[in-house]
Amino acid sequence: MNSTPLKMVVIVAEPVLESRLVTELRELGATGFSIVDGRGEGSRHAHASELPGSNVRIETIVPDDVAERIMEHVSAHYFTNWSFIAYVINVAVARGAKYT
Amino acid sequence: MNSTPLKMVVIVAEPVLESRLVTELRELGATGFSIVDGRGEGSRHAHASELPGSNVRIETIVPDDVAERIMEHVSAHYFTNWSFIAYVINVAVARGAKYT
Amino acid sequence: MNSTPLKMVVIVAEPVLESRLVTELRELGATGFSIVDGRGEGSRHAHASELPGSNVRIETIVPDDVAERIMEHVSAHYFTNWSFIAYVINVAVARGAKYT
Amino acid sequence: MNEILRVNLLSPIALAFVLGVITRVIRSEFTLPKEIYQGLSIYLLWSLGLHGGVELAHATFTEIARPAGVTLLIGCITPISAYLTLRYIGRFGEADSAGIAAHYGSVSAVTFIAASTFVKGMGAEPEGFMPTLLTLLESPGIHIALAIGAIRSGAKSRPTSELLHEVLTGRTMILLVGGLIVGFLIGDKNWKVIEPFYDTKGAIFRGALCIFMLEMGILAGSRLGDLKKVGPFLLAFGMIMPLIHGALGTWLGSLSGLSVGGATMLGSMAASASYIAAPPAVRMTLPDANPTYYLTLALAITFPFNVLVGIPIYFKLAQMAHGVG
Amino acid sequence: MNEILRVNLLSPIALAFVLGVITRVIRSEFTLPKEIYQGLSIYLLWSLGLHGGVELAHATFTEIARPAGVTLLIGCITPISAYLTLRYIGRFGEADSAGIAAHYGSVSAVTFIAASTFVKGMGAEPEGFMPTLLTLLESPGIHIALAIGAIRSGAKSRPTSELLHEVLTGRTMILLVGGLIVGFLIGDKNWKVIEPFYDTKGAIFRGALCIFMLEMGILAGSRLGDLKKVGPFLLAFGMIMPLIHGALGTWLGSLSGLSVGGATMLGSMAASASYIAAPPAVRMTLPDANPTYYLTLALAITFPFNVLVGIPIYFKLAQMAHGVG
Amino acid sequence: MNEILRVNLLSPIALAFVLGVITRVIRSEFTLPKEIYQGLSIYLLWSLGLHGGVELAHATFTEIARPAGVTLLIGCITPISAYLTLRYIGRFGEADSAGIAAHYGSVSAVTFIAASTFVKGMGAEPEGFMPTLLTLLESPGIHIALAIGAIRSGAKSRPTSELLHEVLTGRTMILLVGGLIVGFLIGDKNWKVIEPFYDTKGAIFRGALCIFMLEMGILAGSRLGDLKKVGPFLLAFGMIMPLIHGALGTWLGSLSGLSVGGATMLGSMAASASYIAAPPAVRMTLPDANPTYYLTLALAITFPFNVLVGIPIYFKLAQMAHGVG
Ligand SMILES: Nc1ncnc2c1ncn2[C@@H]1O[C@H](COP(=O)(O)O)[C@@H](O)[C@H]1O
Ligand SMILES: Nc1ncnc2c1ncn2[C@@H]1O[C@H](COP(=O)(O)O)[C@@H](O)[C@H]1O
Ligand SMILES: Nc1ncnc2c1ncn2[C@@H]1O[C@H](COP(=O)(O)O)[C@@H](O)[C@H]1O
Ligand code: NA
Ligand code: NA
Ligand code: NA
Repeated sequence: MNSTPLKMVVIVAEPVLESRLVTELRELGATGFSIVDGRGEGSRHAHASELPGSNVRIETIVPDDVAERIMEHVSAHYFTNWSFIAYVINVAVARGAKYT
Repeated sequence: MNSTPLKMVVIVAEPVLESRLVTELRELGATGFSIVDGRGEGSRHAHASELPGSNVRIETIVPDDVAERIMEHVSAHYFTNWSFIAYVINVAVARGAKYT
Repeated sequence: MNSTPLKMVVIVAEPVLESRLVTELRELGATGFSIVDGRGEGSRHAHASELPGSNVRIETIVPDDVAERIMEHVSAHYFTNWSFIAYVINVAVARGAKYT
Repeated sequence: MNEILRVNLLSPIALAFVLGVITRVIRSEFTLPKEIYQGLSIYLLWSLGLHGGVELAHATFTEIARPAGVTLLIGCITPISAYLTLRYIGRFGEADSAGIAAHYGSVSAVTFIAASTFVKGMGAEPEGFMPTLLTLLESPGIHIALAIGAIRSGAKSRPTSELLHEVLTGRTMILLVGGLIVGFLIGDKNWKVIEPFYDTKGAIFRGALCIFMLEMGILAGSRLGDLKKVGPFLLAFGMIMPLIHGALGTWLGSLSGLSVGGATMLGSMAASASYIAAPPAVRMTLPDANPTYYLTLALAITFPFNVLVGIPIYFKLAQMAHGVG
Repeated sequence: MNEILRVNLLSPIALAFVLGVITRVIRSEFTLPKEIYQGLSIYLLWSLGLHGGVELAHATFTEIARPAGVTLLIGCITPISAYLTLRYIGRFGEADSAGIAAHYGSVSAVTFIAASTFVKGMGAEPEGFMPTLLTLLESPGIHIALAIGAIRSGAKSRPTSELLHEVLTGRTMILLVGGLIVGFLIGDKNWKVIEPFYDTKGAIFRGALCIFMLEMGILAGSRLGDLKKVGPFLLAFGMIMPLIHGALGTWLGSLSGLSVGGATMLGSMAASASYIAAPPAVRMTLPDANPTYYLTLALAITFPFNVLVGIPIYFKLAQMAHGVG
Repeated sequence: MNEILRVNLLSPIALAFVLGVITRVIRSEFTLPKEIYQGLSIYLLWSLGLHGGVELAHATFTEIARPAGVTLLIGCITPISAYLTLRYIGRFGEADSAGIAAHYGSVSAVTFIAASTFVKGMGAEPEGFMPTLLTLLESPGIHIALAIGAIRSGAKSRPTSELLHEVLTGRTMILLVGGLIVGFLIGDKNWKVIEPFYDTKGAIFRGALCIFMLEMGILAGSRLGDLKKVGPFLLAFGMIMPLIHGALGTWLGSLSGLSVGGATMLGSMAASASYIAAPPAVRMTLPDANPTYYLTLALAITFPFNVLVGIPIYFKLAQMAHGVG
């Protein structure tokens, strides 16, 4: 079947950021997102959650340019002060139109 | 070490579909699957869950042809009426035999 | 923006292994990890958890050589006796330095 | 009547529900953890079953026979009346009409609990076997409505055996039917030991119910936005259909020999729309029925309507049917 | 005094907390499921609100007016005193000073509960409207401290409307304020039915509190490692600031006409540092303030200090202010 | 005897367990949320510890000394008897034999609770310090069996210090030992306040136990499919080994001076197989032991066997050992 190559931006961040990030992703052009709750550890340790180490994992499948924009946005606004990582994975989706 | 390139099909769908999808994946040739509960939003909004937005994320690592079949199957049966997305990621596994 | 290609090693295993795996990942050179709880089924069925099928999904983003080491380590120590899978995905991260 | 309404609106469960709705209206992100919400509903249904089973052991077959009969009758009438109204007056499609009808043909256990709390508060002790009637009303309506939908929409209907199994082994049925049997078997001596924990008139049950209603309010509130999507007809349907089914249930209940309290509860059951058992069953069987319609109706319109004003009305009707009050 | 301390240290909630800390010290992986912990805190706050609302219905405006006034006054003084101490004595940066001050300007509901359990155990029944004061003290301090921080650190402060909404619609406010209103409206008859479940002097409330305190101890214990990170000044600050705020609160409370029990509780509130409402608000508004500082202070230093030794001290002070004991 | 069996089979907890099994047999997807299940087990263990601690404060050392001694003796005998039976009669490998033996050498807290509920129901009040014996029996057997396994299977055994730490800081030990200490310290005055919530003879404890047993039944039921995998020998082992250990425990208990109730409970402990503490310890130490064997045995065979028929038998034996009944 014909599948479309797209980018999936994955963000792992402090739970307190969830609603703000979701709004910003929409503004930057994402048509949707999937979230799971998790936990983890990185180079920075503390963050402002009652339960140390808990985080949210936000996935959004978007066209290349939107992925670009999102990565630039989060690098600029979240890397300095927050427990935050972001990475991009190549995915192939059915129904490419759904994501633009 | 020698690793095998395979496909990972990821499905994010309404929780009510879980058991049916799992059965169908097995029938289509998947040797296993991993599931996490999550939430999300997309272009369609409603679905039949007491708790709006909750979904399940089903991952299955399979050979290319099985991935093909799965994508075709779900495109045909679930895209019209369901809160449902499916995408494919290239993965490299150890113990390739386990997945065929 | 400039992004760095890295590997993400994903391990899905019995919950009882979590703390041991996390320690070993650090020893093998991982600078962090993300975990979500899930469930699943594979070729082997039983494992020693009160709740059959529950597992943990551990993601760690690392340089190629560390990914190599991790895959070799887990293949050697966990594949025989445990409900365990491990696979590698190519990712592009911002702030590559964070992961080395 | 006004007095009865006032009393009901100032009950802890009504107020907790309203608070929940307000929580959403002011866009608070507060909500109960999913697992706590499920845990509470398990406790409530299980208590309902156990207590009902204990009381059932005290009832005679003849007492139950006629009420049970009319309950099944209601289970056959309500899905059809709802379907016809939606299909021919509302001009909705086969799938939507049948899908919504399945919800009104079944019953909401929480409405049942609210009704029993209300009538007991009014001093109109209902029959002890009411939970048994609840289990009888749970599934027939769903099957009838979905059968209609499957046939008429010519949807390649999934094996009804599968549907049957799904509904009969769902959370509600397991806990209610299972609880009834266990309660029936343990006997009064065992019951006495655990009664304070499971007594559906007790502080723990009612206290837990308040917290549950708070979350129900939050769930209903989070669907308020969909109210405009459902349009004026369904909005009216969500309040008038319950009144009709409620009156029917109360009347048939009284005829079958139920007390004022019992008739009120049967009326409330008939008037209620299922939002636990029906939605997944409908979703799987009639995927092209719009979930926004049936979920918004059941959760955000009919449930609050019954809990806040419906139940007191059915109570009044029951009193009239009994020539009292 | 020693006797009072001993009694407090041997109370179930103090011991449960200590056990929780030990659990971490011996590196046990045991912990309550997150959802259970949240469910317990919801139950405790909701009970607090409901019971408080019922009692509020019995209070007259004049009784409450002056205590309410001093409570708001405390809400304005404590964030500033904390800020100045940190900024000019501790030489901390703007963000950290303001961020920490926001926690001490607000209040910890669990400390409130521990205090009420303690004074009731001491036979010093506090005023029924104390939970109302708790809600008054919750948010002003946070806003004042964050305003200072935003202005002075010149941080492109986020819309205060957003912050305001966030704090006012948080879990604590919804459950406390909501509970107060519901409790106020239901009336004694309804309350009697659910009282055993929600009574803040009852076995269920206190039993649940023990389990909650066990987890609180685990959470505090898992931050022990951070104690060295915060350094000697904050360590001292975490125990001396509460003493000062506690003395102030107790004294003002007594002046305003509160009983020994009530004054002790107001003192405990003033002395406490919020760890539910404040952290996320600070995190979002002053992201460059170090969370390790304020979370370790609130959870691992000030909370245990108040629960274990602070509250009995404020009680003693209240007795002195009243010229008793 | 039949009468005793009937009474036991009609107890709420037995019936709840059976209902849970049936739920799986009819392939229902119903199950308790994991967090609720864990929350319940935490509450049950914690209550057990607290209540046990309160009673322990009333016991004298001399009363406990001999029962404690035989308990430790049982902790040394049962893992060895189980190991030898499996290795030399059942011809199982070193790892499987030792792995399974670790389960039978330890104890199931829920079986303990079921036994105490049963004997109290029979009017045979057991000694107050039984929970103390439970904690003594928890870990020795695991260590002995795993030591045997590690040595004989020559597995590069992991540091025993690690294993020791793992078992001693597990959920069960923390809550039981911690609860014992807290209960021991708080004194009767504090206990009275929280007793209705924690009383192991009370309605809340027993009510919660029913819901827990329902899920236990579901867990056992979901392993029924594995029964054929374990084969006839283990099937028999899972019922005969408990009888032997149960008889031994009851007899030694009576010798040590325990009452009929106490001896029955010690017998039930000896007969029970751990399914919380043992599985992870065995899994980590002897990874090549087949989990299907030990989990199916402990959960799906021995646990139901003891709860449904074993406990009444040990009770009868205890009566005989005491020359009564
Ligand atoms: N190398 C890594 N691989 C996977 N996840 C990571 C890694 N580093 C950090 N994380 C995740 O990102 C979150 C924030 O990381 P940090 O900002 O380093 O505290 C952590 O809680 C982890 O969940
Ligand atoms: N662009 C996207 N990126 C990631 N997840 C998505 C995206 N769009 C939809 N989803 C997920 O797929 C589910 C169904 O989407 P929809 O069918 O649009 O309602 C949503 O609940 C999301 O969890
Ligand atoms: N083909 C697969 N795709 C995705 N996940 C799998 C697959 N096979 C196994 N798993 C996961 O790995 C865990 C262990 O697999 P196994 O060792 O086969 O029991 C299972 O619980 C699944 O969560
Ligand atoms: Na109905
Ligand atoms: Na304060
Ligand atoms: Na044993």
